[in-house]
Amino acid sequence: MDFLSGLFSFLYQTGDAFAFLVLSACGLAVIFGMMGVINLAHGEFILCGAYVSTTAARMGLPLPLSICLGAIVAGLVGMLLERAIIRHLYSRPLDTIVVTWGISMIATQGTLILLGSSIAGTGTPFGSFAVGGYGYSVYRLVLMLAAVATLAGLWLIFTRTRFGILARATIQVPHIAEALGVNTSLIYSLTFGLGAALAGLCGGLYAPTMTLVPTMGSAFVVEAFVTVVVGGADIFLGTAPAAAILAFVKAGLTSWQGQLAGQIGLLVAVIVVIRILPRGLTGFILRERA
Amino acid sequence: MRKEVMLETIALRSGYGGKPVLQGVDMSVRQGEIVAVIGRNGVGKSTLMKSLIGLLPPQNGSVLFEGAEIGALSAHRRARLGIGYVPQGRDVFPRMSVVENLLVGQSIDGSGQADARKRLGQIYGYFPILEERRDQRAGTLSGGQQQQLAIGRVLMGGPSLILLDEPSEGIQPNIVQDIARIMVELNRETGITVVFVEQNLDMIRAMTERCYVMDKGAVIAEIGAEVLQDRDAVRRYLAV
Amino acid sequence: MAILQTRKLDKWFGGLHVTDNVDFALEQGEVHCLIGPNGAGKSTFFKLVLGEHAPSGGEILYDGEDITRTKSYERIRRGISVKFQVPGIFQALRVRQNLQIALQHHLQGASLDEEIDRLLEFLKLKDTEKQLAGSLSHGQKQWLEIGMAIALKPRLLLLDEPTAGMTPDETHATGEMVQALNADGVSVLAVEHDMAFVRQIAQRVTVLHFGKVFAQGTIEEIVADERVAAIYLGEIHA
Amino acid sequence: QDGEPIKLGVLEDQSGDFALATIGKVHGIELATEEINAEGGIAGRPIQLVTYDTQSDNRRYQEFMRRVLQRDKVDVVFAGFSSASREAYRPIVDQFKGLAFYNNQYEGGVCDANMIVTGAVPEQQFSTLIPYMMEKFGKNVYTIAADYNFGQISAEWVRDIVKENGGTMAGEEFIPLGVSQFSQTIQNIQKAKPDFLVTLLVGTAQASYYEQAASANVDLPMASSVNVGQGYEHKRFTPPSLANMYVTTNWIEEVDNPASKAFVEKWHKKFPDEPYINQEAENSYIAVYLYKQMVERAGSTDHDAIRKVIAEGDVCMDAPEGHVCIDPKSQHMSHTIYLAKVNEDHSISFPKVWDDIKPYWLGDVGCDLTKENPEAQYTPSDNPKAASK
Amino acid sequence: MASRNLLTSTLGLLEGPQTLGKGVGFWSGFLVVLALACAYPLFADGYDVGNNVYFFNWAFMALGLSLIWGYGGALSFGQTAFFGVAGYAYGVLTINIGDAYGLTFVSLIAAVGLSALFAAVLGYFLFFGRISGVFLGIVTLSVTLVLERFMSQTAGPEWAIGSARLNGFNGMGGMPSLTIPWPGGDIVLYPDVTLYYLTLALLVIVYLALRMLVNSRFGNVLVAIRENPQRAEMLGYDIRRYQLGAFVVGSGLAGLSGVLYTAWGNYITPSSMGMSAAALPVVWVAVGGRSDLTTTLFGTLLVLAGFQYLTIYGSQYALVVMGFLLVVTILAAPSGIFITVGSLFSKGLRRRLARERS
Ligand SMILES: Nc1ncnc2c1ncn2[C@@H]1O[C@H](COP(=O)(O)OP(=O)(O)OP(=O)(O)O)[C@@H](O)[C@H]1O
Ligand SMILES: Nc1ncnc2c1ncn2[C@@H]1O[C@H](COP(=O)(O)OP(=O)(O)OP(=O)(O)O)[C@@H](O)[C@H]1O
Ligand SMILES: NC(N)=O
Ligand SMILES: [Mg+2]
Ligand SMILES: [Mg+2]
Repeated sequence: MDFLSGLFSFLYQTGDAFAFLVLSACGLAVIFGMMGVINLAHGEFILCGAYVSTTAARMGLPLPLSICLGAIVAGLVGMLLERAIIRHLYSRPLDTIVVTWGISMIATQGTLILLGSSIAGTGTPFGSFAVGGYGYSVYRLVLMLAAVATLAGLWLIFTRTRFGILARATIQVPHIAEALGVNTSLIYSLTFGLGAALAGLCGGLYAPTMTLVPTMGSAFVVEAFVTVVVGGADIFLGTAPAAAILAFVKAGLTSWQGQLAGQIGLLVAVIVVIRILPRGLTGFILRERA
Repeated sequence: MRKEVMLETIALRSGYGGKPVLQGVDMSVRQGEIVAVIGRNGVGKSTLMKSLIGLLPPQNGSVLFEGAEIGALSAHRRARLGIGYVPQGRDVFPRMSVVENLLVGQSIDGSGQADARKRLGQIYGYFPILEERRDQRAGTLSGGQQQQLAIGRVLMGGPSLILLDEPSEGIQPNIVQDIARIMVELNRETGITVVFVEQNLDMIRAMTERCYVMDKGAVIAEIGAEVLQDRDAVRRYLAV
Repeated sequence: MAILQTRKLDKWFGGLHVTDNVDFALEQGEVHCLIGPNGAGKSTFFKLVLGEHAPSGGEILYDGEDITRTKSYERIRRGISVKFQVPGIFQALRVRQNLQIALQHHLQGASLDEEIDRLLEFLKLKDTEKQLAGSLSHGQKQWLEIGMAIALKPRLLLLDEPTAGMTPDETHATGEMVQALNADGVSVLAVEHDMAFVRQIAQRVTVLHFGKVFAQGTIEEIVADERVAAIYLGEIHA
Repeated sequence: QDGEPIKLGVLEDQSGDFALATIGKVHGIELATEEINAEGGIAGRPIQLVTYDTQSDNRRYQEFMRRVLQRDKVDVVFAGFSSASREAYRPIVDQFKGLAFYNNQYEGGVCDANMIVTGAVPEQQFSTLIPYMMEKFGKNVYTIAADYNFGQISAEWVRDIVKENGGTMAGEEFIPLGVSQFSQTIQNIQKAKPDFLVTLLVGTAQASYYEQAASANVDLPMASSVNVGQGYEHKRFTPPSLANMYVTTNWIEEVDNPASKAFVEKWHKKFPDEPYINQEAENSYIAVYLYKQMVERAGSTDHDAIRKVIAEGDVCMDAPEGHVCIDPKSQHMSHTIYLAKVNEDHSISFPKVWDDIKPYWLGDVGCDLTKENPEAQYTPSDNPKAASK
Repeated sequence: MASRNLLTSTLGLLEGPQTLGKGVGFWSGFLVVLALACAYPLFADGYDVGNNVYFFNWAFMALGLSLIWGYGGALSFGQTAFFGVAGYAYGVLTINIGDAYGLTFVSLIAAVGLSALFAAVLGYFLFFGRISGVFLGIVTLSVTLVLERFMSQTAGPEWAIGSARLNGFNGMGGMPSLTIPWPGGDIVLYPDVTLYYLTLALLVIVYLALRMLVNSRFGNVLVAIRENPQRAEMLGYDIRRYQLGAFVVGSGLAGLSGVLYTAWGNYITPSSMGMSAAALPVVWVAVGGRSDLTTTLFGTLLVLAGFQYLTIYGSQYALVVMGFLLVVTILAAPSGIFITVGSLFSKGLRRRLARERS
């Protein structure tokens, strides 16, 4: 019994870290992993999702709908930004660092100016359950499920739908996709919008568990980038195992040596994995399969 | 039985940034015709093809497709009119599988899934290696395999006009012959119009009776079957 | 003596046996053509010789020395040089700088400039010397890459489809260049699908098929071989 | 001289991570300044504010501290929220022999004659809070603290006080700044089964702890020296995630006395959008009045003259929180300490108030700015007394 | 004779295909700018002089990043790691050995050396492990974040090296400024005129030396690696060595920035290795135009001064305006602000711009 509750606890912690990494990373996996746009404003899309969903929930919309609304608004904002700014930069992806950094500054400070230094939260729904004498949050199980569902959904979209195929084609060789009749400009908008919406979804999902302040996005950014990059070129192959490995390391070290060890361990794991697999996990998986 | 003019350029000028390459190209291709474009390195053949499909905006002059001006249309709109383009250097989507590459080509006519299966079967018939390597990432195909994929890809969209930029490049001799045969067959069966840039005289001869010669960004001659039969005559056109 | 030799050279990509126990020898001073169907493993063979890919088995000898584990750049320094199938040039640098980077190994100062000029002339790229290499036409890129390969003054030159996209005259000129280099003692191994070119330069031809040596001999012997015609050449050359 | 404005530099974070807690500090200074100027200024000289937004960035403190001292030539500067920002600018203040007010609660220990500190320090917040909690809830204590100077030193204080009072530490955990996920920490706490929890969490990310702990049903009394008073979490979070938390603060806007009520009222009149007036806002407000008093008594803004006034030991005033005085040895301030309790519905009650708690610790360990100026920061393990032992 | 040849050919490297600006026009411009910079303290007050020294401090890190990223194509997101290591090293050394006898300068050299050594070890691990592209960016970022998180928790008394307390997140202070030994009283280089000239001299030396480096054979190869590493290797270059070389030099310069910054403000903090600190050099370099030393240098100074100006006068809108300016600059000036603006006036730049646009 003690062993079982210990095991449950470890799985819960790993699953919790996994959910955080996956949900943080998914939007970035699309925008950075697929489109090559180094999106330093990723955290601000998360912020957008969190603020919109919280506001909607406080106005009485049911939480699941509020979260979807957060994702949708973030997605629309993403499409708008893509149209206005990002699309001019596909040929020089490195410049997106500066632009998205600028966007992030505008968004964070703009939020502070317009909405003040914080907004009230909604509280975490669903309460708790107990295993082996410890209380656990039910909502965090929901987050884990949401992470798995998001991964599956993305995989389906990108490998099983026509949009997914056209999106990947557009991003790999845009001018040829265009010459083959693909409306690449629409595809770019939709893809960027999808990435932004996923970030918004992350924000909406985590909003009930966090402090809502204009700088809250920064809590996600490093983890997101690290997960996507460790995953490697093929985000659908790479992101899930990357998140799993990093979550395992982080949860293990955190429970063994505390939060600092978990944080540093995560980063060291990143360095080690990339050193062993210089093309990320994807490179490794593909070599095994090909 | 004169057929309608399908594709026509009038004093077409285009180029890269400030640098003009095409200096007023006039050509005209009739429905159901197969026409070759030849010329030395760097005279602007690929530039012409890119201007036809719309990857380069015209700086001047016009491009007419089935009588309508298409010079202002973006590439994907032109493609959807039924123009297929096989670029020089193949440009397959490297991190997508062979089938996925083929499916992208469908956008030319935006057809549905049912049709896709039939077309795939047809293309696998032309290029059996593509079926064999259906799930291999295109970037790891050999050069010639990629070229076959690039050709198969536009055929997926069932275009009515196809622009081929050096289709024989990197392809083994017997498949070059196959490709020439396939094009001629398709042309006969479906009436597809073909404009192709090529250096391989055997392929040119196998496919067409009419050929534009380009130099310094302009069409300098148009030659017919008799001249094409004469290797040395063609060479003279291509010499400096 | 063989300048390049492989013994039981083997390469797998996952389940695909791309190079299958290849025993091959290129004699010193020889011009040798490697032909074979698409996907036969010709380019892969080059990449193995250059150390781009690590072989799954077997060994590679250069000048009698085992170079199977030697680093790529070290192989180049020992006198191997290559033009790839897909042109590999420095796209954002000017044509002149491309050549300079190749030539600065053994030249500097005024003699470097002279040699660059000479090469540009020879490659018919003089007009484009200030252009970015990425803006060259496909054929011009091929020339440039050939130029970079020979600028290294190699003892063994590997050419992967050097004449793709060239007019017959240009192809012929390339053949003459190869012969000139060969006359200076450079050994050449070329992959080509253009039989006219193979005819022009090859002293010996090896046919690769499914990663194995399928046939070997003079061009006449190969062209006469019905099996080669069946898998590769088709009716025109038969 | 006469009628010339007195320049008061203000370096506070109006944007970035800390803005939440510090915008109010600027407002406090502005409010006091307005009042003082309306009454004729300091000895007839109006106060002129020179304000820069330091953007929660230590480098901006360095840039602007040089600017206010060298270019704007301010007479005094009120600067800094995080201790790191204070340490960033302190060498510059020392170099130019400036005079800086640090109006923030912190880990304590700054022994520097060029600094005056009006915020609360550990001996004021912990020697009151911890014994109270131990008596009320039990002697087994668990601390979670931000993993940096403030958290570590505060945790050391808690540990020492728990020991002195015969209690035990059920556990101690340090959380790196910026961490926002607490599942493991929550479990560790549940495993240790303490009688109460001391939370020394800093920054907006770490505040996420409360919501997460509540949803995992961690039902423990909590004690803190930073929350509520600084980050007004009870206003921002949904009840009852902060219920049963006890905080020692030298003032918050719920403090229920006439002076305090009047203060809150005039504040909200001037800044109707202020979400909350926290203790640092009040400290900043007080500081302007204290400075006024010092200058008027010294007859000039000269630092040596001001320090002579401080040395007299009676720079005191009646503030919204109660009577406060500047301690000559440490140049820190005595405080009225309120024990604020967060109820189920996140309303606040005050079970206990301690009057006039002095900032005695620095003096005890050998800091005496009336005699010498080491320009240093001492810690419980690193101070003249510890060294001489 | 031979040595003279060597000299002229070395000086010849001051201009070349890898750097903007050549000929009499450019160098007279250079001298004018230099003269203005030298005369500046005569007209400016102490604050401005010291503030400019502060701006100069960062320029070294930017130039180093330009070498690594702009020229070598390796985006290091962790230059601040070397900045921090050198800053802390300077602090630890000087606090322990003091500031007499020019020991601060010994410490400066040792600290820069230490950061270069650290870069050599890390770079060996990275480049010889064939890590490139975004992977390199993330690994370097991770390294700097590890250092930041580690240093943040060193508040306790056990974290001391000799008599130097690391002092955690609050940062390490109390190290002396650079000090020149002088008969009759050492000269302490506070952020003032003497420090200004010293830093300016260093900056000019580093700038010119880097120009020579990138126009040399080494620079050619570095640029070649950026364009096509596989081709560069197939020309017989051991690309890993060249990348490592650039990385060590560039990181050493980041280290120099770290030392100068630490000595300037007598303070170094873990947050100088954090996420937002790490992004800043990338922003400076990109705004100016990363693939040229001159534009990098001026871009960095422009962004630093511009942002400070905005912060002074922009109140809480400063960050919004900065963000807006960054976005507009990058959109309107694809090859960096200087090349784009310069191309309005100069034909050469116009051509370069057209090239980069296409
Ligand atoms: N992207 C580009 N930017 C600038 N100039 C270019 C670009 N692409 C091609 N050019 C120039 O345009 C001219 C024509 O090139 P094009 O590719 O059309 O030649 P081509 O006839 O197809 O030659 P090849 O037979 O070698 O493929 C050449 O001089 C080339 O240098
Ligand atoms: N990285 C890889 N992963 C998987 N398969 C590969 C990889 N590289 C090459 N192949 C396969 O190995 C085979 C040999 O390829 P290679 O490029 O050597 O052929 P080739 O003889 O040069 O053909 P071509 O004449 O078309 O250039 C092909 O079937 C190709 O699909
Ligand atoms: N001073 C503080 N709370 O850092
Ligand atoms: Mg071409
Ligand atoms: Mg090949």
